[in-house]
Amino acid sequence: MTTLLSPMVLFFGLGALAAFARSGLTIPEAVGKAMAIYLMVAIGLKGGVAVAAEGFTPDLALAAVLGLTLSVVLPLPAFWLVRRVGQQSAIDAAAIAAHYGSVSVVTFVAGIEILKLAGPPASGSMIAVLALMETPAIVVGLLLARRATKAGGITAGRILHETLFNGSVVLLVGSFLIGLAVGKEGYTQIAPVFEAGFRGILCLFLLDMGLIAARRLSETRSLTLQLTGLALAIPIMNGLVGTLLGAMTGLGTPDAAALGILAASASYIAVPAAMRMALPEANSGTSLAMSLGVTFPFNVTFGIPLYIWFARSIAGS
Amino acid sequence: MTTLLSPMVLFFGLGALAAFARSGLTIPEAVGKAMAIYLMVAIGLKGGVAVAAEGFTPDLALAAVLGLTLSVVLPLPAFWLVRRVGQQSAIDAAAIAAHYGSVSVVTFVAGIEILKLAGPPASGSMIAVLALMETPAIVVGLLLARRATKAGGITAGRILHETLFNGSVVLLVGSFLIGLAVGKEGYTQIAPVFEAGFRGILCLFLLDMGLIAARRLSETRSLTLQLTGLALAIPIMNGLVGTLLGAMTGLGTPDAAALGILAASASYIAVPAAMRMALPEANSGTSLAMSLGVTFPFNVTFGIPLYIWFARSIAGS
Amino acid sequence: MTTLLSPMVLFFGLGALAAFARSGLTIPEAVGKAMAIYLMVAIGLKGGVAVAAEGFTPDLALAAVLGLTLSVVLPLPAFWLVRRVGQQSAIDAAAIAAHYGSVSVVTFVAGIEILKLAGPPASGSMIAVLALMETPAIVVGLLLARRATKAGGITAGRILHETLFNGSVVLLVGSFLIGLAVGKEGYTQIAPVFEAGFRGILCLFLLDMGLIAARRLSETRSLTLQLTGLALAIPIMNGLVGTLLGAMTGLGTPDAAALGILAASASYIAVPAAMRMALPEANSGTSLAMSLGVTFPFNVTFGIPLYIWFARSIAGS
Amino acid sequence: MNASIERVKVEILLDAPLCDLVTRMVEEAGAGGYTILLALGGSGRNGRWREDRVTGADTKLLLLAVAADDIAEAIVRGLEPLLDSYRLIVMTTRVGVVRGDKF
Amino acid sequence: MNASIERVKVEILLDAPLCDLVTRMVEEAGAGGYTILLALGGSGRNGRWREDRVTGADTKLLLLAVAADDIAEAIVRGLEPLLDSYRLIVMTTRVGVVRGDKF
Amino acid sequence: MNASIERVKVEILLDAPLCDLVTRMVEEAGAGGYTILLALGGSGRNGRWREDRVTGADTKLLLLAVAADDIAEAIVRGLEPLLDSYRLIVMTTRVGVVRGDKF
Ligand SMILES: Nc1ncnc2c1ncn2[C@@H]1O[C@H](COP(=O)(O)O)[C@@H](O)[C@H]1O
Ligand SMILES: Nc1ncnc2c1ncn2[C@@H]1O[C@H](COP(=O)(O)O)[C@@H](O)[C@H]1O
Ligand SMILES: Nc1ncnc2c1ncn2[C@@H]1O[C@H](COP(=O)(O)O)[C@@H](O)[C@H]1O
Ligand code: NA
Ligand code: NA
Ligand code: NA
Repeated sequence: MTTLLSPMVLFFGLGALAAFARSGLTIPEAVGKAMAIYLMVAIGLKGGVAVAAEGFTPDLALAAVLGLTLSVVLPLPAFWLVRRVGQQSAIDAAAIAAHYGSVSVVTFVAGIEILKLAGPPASGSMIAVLALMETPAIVVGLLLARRATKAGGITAGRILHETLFNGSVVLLVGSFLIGLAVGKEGYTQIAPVFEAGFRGILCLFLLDMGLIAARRLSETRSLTLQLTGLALAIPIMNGLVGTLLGAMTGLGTPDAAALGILAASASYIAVPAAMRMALPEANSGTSLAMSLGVTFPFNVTFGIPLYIWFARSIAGS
Repeated sequence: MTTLLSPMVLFFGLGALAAFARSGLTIPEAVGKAMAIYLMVAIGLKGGVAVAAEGFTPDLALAAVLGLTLSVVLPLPAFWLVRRVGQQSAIDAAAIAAHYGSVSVVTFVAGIEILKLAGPPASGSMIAVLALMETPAIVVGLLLARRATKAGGITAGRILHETLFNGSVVLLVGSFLIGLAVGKEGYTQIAPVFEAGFRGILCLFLLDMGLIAARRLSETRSLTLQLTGLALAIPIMNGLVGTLLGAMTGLGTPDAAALGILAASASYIAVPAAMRMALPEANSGTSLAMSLGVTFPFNVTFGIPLYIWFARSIAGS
Repeated sequence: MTTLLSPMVLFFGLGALAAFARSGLTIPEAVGKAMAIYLMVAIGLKGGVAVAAEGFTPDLALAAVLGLTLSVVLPLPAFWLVRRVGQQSAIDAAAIAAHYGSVSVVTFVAGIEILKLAGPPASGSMIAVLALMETPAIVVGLLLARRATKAGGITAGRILHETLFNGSVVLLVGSFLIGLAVGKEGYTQIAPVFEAGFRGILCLFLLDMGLIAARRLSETRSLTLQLTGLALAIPIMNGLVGTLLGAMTGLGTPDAAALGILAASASYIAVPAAMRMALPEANSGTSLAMSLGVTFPFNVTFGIPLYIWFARSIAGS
Repeated sequence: MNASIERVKVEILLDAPLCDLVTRMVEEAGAGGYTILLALGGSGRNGRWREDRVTGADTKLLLLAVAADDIAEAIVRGLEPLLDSYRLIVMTTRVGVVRGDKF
Repeated sequence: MNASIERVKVEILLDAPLCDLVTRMVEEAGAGGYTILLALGGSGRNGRWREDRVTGADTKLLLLAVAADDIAEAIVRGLEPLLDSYRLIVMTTRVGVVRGDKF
Repeated sequence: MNASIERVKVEILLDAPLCDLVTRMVEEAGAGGYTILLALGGSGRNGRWREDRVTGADTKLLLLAVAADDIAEAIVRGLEPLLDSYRLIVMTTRVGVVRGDKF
């Protein structure tokens, strides 16, 4: 599979190898954050400019409804599996389920690039779907934990606010709207930074992610065989369901693949922060080891090509 | 007004909105500093390369004299207004006056770009004027405070040194001289980074500035209605005076506008640091809330277009 | 000499001047590290892509053998000189000798660029030689210190691991292999960041290095006149020996110059870290003041042009 | 040290997402101020962590507030319900301060 | 702790622009060394602040010097004139140190 | 402070390259955890240094571990052989902690 030899995946692998070899290589946190901000602004802008050109299509509304539905529904089987197969407490299972219902921006960006390398790209409006899918799973997770989130005086409203206005949502949505407002002509004047630089920066960012994911994996103490299995099975299941749903309801093939990638991706930024406040008793080590240590690397290497292949197979049939 | 819809202003607005919505979005300090360094080196280089091509013109000498004069004179009405209208102590008023006599590099850079979008650009030598205007107002401010700056053994010489050799002056002047030395051919080999990237980076930097200015505004405790009014009135007054002075003495229209932008801009980096040492009793919260929280956003959104419009109106009349 | 007026050298000088003038200019550590990572990835990738095109030539094997030999042999005269002329203890002399046997990535990168400005470039495979030369001198240095490295339970294996897998070796070798794997076509998609940006970033990085080297020099307390002399004499000697060896054994002129630059360069990242663990009694102030404060600036300004001139002179004779 | 008055330094090690909550509680207990430092890494029952995580969720901060005895006690008492669920670490030390009237 | 000797840890919270001045005074008081940490944010009578300000003017640092009693006292006495105008916070704590001869 | 138990706070100032070694020793001494802060600069017998060095070799860290008396003593004893050659600084302070059972 040629995507495995793309520079992006190779840099991810280099980072992981460096971490496993206990190399001294580290990328300062400020630099990692800077790259993440750059990627989110770039992807938001491009999405907005694309939608400014395409206009709001019925497909966008459809994709939005599908995304929201998935984000609400997908935590349920994940919760059940983590309780039964993973043998976790209700609170831990709820926290993990929220991670898998929500999405990972980086997985999405990597997926969009791999899609583009392999054929027609997803439409710009999928960025809006990405933003819509960040939050609902958190609410579902809290409901699954069957408790009012009032620990230490933190109200549900507070947590909702933190999640809706977390940095990545604001950046994505804001840049999307700016792209929409300035359109192609306005974008041209600032495009060099966001166009020419994009893939190179993504490589360096994935190098960092490889380091971080592998370190998370090797420092964790709470990952059982069952949980590792689930961290592979749940994204595959979610990815195939997302892709299928997109294809069946009439999204184009690339958009169906993108929806699959979103469904398969697991949050490791927004959801952990929300859970740390709302479900402090949940073991954040377990959920992060699963989403960041296992699911993320799997998606970047094998998962994304699988969902793309699946989307094409359905379309071709 | 089309400049309000330029990506730069929109990103500034996004940052401000994110801060007011109490979003978790932050840009690491190291990254903000890196962007500031990049912008100063880029603008210094470009100025130097431009002057290497244009040669030293009488206009440059004229602009330098005008800039120095403004930086010495403008603190005086500001001091008077802040004492009378703003009801501040002499020391606080002196510190605030120094902020308004000095200049803001970021306002200048934003102004230069907005000028360029709207018509003929300012000449490269205005960067030298910018550097000249950083320091004199500090000295005037200290004289206005009517006290020898000897608090805690800090001598006047020490403060002057700190101000003359502060990071941004060194970077601007140094890069200007390097640009002058290497000229167009030498610049070509390093130009891609400083040319193609410039506006995109400026967008990201203004996003950060929006966050910072809005946070400053919402966390301040010392901003009265009168001070807010002055933080709008003083830059308008200074901007119009600077533009008029430039136009009357025969600077070209873009350079007169640039001089107005410099006069209108208020320092929020070099002067606060100098005041912290020389006038520690002055309330730095007040002066920063005015210059960074009110004047800077005003200039970036409404002020700069106003001064440009004014320069053109005079020229056209 | 035109290279002294290249923007890279001028920015290095600006940084040094800013530090000597006790300017407040600082570049955040995270940003310096980010630029170093960028430069190492870029140079590794380019090297790998070049070797993918050129193929593994006998010249590469020859250069590798020469580099390894130099790294093992060069610490010996340095040790002897530092003991006799520099009057240092055996342990300090061994630590210093290790610095001079090993290499500096930044000196190499600056050298490669100056070579390129001046004529035909060095071949991509010299990056592999750079990586090979980082470690052996450390082992020789420890042998020269004539003691088992078991201070505080740190084993020799541990130190070797730390050195072989230190961040810069991993980045250089890893990027080199990725460049080799993806070849020219794979590289094209990520090239803009690593090509267009390279020299501009190198300028900013050398600005930072100028600051750091000059501060190191002005804050040191242990640099005698003799040691300063050695910090100039050893690189000149090593540089000429390396160039001569390359030319005599039949490396092309640019590669001979590159080998000279490697031999002349002194480590200031990998070796100090290794010595801090293995020879904690050694005075790290002395060795860093020599390699970073004296040798590095000398090489960037005068040394590199000297070794290039020498390589050309031999070839022309 | 003659000019020095005894006060209590309260040090709280906390997760970054809790920063707003904890600072609000410190202010409500009556502290005149506080200062926050960033932790770079650490280790505890939940394993090792370092700062260079993308996931800011487990960045740790060290909050430090100098206060009079009664206010320090109020801070600690206020935090007590959070200690177990949020795994905070709270330390108190007697320190000498100058300008003691300030706290 | 048997091997341990009592010394004084002086902690000074200061604004970044004052760093040169304060370190000079600490050295003049006879301290053998000091270490500086960066503060990330805080709150006091002048409102809240965080590190991600462009304006380095209100970055705060925490300087920490371990010293013998007399030197610690000299440090504190030397700083006293600055305390009010520069709004420094100075804390002293008795600590046990090993290698006490060093300080 | 009624709910508070006395423990020892051990603070170790160390060079970054020694971090792995020292944390291993702290863990072996039985400490339940530790936290690391980054130092920004300092000065000692070997001159001044600041964090913005490329050469991470002289970045300094401040490790902080709260522990029961016997464990704190074990930490200090374990480090003693390293103190001189690696120029570590080790401080111990008695602190009050809540959740004392944790340490
Ligand atoms: N009681 C306190 N404990 C710890 N830090 C404080 C305290 N009071 C003030 N500070 C710090 O000192 C800075 C300036 O305080 P102030 O002069 O009161 O505005 C604050 O922003 C805090 O970082
Ligand atoms: N008395 C002290 N108090 C606090 N930190 C110190 C002290 N002495 C040394 N240090 C720190 O330890 C580092 C190494 O000290 P030295 O081994 O004396 O060069 C210095 O750079 C300081 O950061
Ligand atoms: N005894 C301790 N001393 C200092 N820091 C600690 C200690 N125990 C835990 N920590 C810090 O608190 C964090 C969470 O601890 P834990 O809840 O035990 O995983 C750790 O990662 C450490 O940074
Ligand atoms: Na998902
Ligand atoms: Na002004
Ligand atoms: Na060498």
